Amino acid sequence: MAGQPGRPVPADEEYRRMPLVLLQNAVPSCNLSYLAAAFMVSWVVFFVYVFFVSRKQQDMSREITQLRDALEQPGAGDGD
Amino acid sequence: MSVAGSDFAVRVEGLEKSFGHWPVLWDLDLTLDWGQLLVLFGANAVGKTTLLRILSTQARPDAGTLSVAGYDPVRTPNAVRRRIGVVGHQTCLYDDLTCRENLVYYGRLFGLTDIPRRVDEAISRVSLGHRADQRVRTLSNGMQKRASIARAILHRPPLLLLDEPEAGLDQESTVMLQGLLKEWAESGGAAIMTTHNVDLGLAWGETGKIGVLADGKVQVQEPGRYANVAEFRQVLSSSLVTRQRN
Amino acid sequence: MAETRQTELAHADSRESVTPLGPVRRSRDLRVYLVVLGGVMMLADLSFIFWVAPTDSILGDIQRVFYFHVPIAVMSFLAFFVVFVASIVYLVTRSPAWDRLAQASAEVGVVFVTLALITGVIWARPIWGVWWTWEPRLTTTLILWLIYVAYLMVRAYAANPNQGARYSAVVGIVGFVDVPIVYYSVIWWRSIHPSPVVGPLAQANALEGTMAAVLLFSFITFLILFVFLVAQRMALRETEDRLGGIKSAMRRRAESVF
Amino acid sequence: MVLVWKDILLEVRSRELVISVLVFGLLVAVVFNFALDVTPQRVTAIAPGILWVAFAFAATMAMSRAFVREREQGGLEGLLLSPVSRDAIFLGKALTNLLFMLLVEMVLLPVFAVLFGFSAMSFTLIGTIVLATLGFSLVGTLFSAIAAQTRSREIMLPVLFFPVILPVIIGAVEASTRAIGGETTVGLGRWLPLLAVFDALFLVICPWVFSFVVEE
Repeated sequence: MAGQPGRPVPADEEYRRMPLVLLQNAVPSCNLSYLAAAFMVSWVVFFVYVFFVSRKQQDMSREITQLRDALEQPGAGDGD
Repeated sequence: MSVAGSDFAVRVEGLEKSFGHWPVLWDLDLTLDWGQLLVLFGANAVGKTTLLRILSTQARPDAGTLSVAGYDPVRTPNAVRRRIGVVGHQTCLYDDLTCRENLVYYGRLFGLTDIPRRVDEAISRVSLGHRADQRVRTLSNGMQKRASIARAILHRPPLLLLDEPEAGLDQESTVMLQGLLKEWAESGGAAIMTTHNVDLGLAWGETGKIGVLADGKVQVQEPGRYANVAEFRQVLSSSLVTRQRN
Repeated sequence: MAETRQTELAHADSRESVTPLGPVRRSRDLRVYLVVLGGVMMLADLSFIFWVAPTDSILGDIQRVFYFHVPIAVMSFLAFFVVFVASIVYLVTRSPAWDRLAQASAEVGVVFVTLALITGVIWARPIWGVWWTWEPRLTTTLILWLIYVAYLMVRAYAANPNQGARYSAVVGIVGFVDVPIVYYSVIWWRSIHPSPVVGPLAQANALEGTMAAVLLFSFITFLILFVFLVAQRMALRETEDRLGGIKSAMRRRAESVF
Repeated sequence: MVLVWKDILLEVRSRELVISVLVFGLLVAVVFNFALDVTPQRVTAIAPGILWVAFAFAATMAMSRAFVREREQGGLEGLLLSPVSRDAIFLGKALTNLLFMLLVEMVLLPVFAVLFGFSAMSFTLIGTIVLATLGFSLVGTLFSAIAAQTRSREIMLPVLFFPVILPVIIGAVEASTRAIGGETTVGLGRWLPLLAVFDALFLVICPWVFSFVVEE
């Protein structure tokens, strides 16, 4: 999986030394915004997913209860 | 025609089938003896085709025990396939091959010996001799249907399953088919056919059983129960009305 | 009349869960427990990531994405492994429970792998200077995403749910078997097409002790989150099936008797 | 095998499949020629890619056409009603697809060779084509059976087919690059086995899962 350490891949071998030089040219201080973005995106996606699943779950549970209620009323249970 | 080893042509107990949450058949019981013809009435979308597809190993039942020509269509499908002939809505013939080529192809799929003679027999049985070497594409619908019947009887199956075979057949072909089924039953075979056509079904069912598929199950009708033919016709016609479903 | 219907409905209902409320309530309790535990651990994990884990000397703060990115990616892999196993068991046994597991796990897996790609891209920008590089693990992850999106599509486009379950099981099996081959082919392909961009990662050198500990904690946190999501999704599918069961029982009743 | 005989006879009669796929393959070649501006210096780098893109697209088209033909008059239904094991049906269909694709490729290859100016006569190249096309036909036959039964079937086949077939495309392109470029065979020792492993794996899996696909 992307960017997983401790599991060196043969192909990576030849690049391993070069990046250190290049990376030191990058300025680490300005990348906090990227960090924030990554965390935000993760959280938003998780919450949206859970929200949709739960909402659908609730809708269906409600429908089940409605069907039950409809059937409990005498004479009203003709199956739609 | 070998019917040894099984007492019933078809025996179905507690068959259930649904497509997802759409129930089609439930608690369906059905028994058909050898030498019997069952005419099955039923409205559209009531499960006639599904029942035939299950019997012919094309669909898998959700529950129930089945025996078709003495074998279980789920566990030993190939044994069942060898013993049934199916005429469905589609002809199962290739447009760009001639009738004869189509039949030879199916004969080889069934591993028959003496294919040319069998093919000739089947073709003459459906009186298609003069057109046998034309491409299926060039034949009329009725003739294609006849070729399809020839395909179904090619391997001389003891059990025939016909799904609305009257569709597209002219008067002459219908008579031919009726004669064929009668002959089939007399020689110890069995057949199930579905139909929409009350007159036809009544005529064909005279020698056999008449059943109605509704409410997820088959109810076998005895004409004697009704006061006269007209009342019976009325009952059968009403079974063909498609009910409003939710 | 209404009473008989009701008993029949209760029957249709209870076929799914033997004692009507028991298992449902128990599974809900389990999910509540999971979400609370997961939430607490997630907060702890976040605090560890920001205050306990040392700032990477080379990469700077952005390296902290790593504690999210890697567990998410690994969980998606786990999810697809679950899909693979559940698909095989489903095809052999035809028990709907396994199909539910396969479906839930595939859907959660797609969510995870999407996040792995997004966080990967966000991480790549400041470090490699590009949003995307055809690096083996990224490429494999992208292919993985495509395969399992196809899995969900097959399920959605099938003619009926039974067919969808079988077809998607087939895709789940074929797709997973394909993954190692994709991985190796992409690695070999990459190794002969050196890209101008910096290759994979700078931290192949062993992780520092604290970092490893935080990463491990992150793994456990995401594992719990994963189990929760799958359980939640399966519960939804169970409700769907129960609703379907009730509706189909009602349809049977509604068929007027001939 | 009867199945292969029947399909070949059908094709001889109608000739629609091979011809349309051939034309399609040529179109891909021509379009890419303009899109990528192939100059003699870059031929070795680009031609294999174009070749395999054309072959892969042609393969999806051939497979979906082949299954549509089976469905038109219920030929597949008739096939499934005969007492032939599903494995044999799958292998028969896959073999037919393989033969058709090889036929198409054998015509396209010289045309490509002329258009892009490389030598097509190379045993490695032909071996690569056979191995890769086998992979195409195994996976393609399985997925076209699935796609044929679902809604929006035109899109389902490529969506299923391309991600799974990717290793074959990579392997085939790499192996062909070496074969065309006439370089040393370095690296071939890697790509041909990769294709072979892919074929072997799917030769086992596809017939097994196929029985579940045609169950209903």
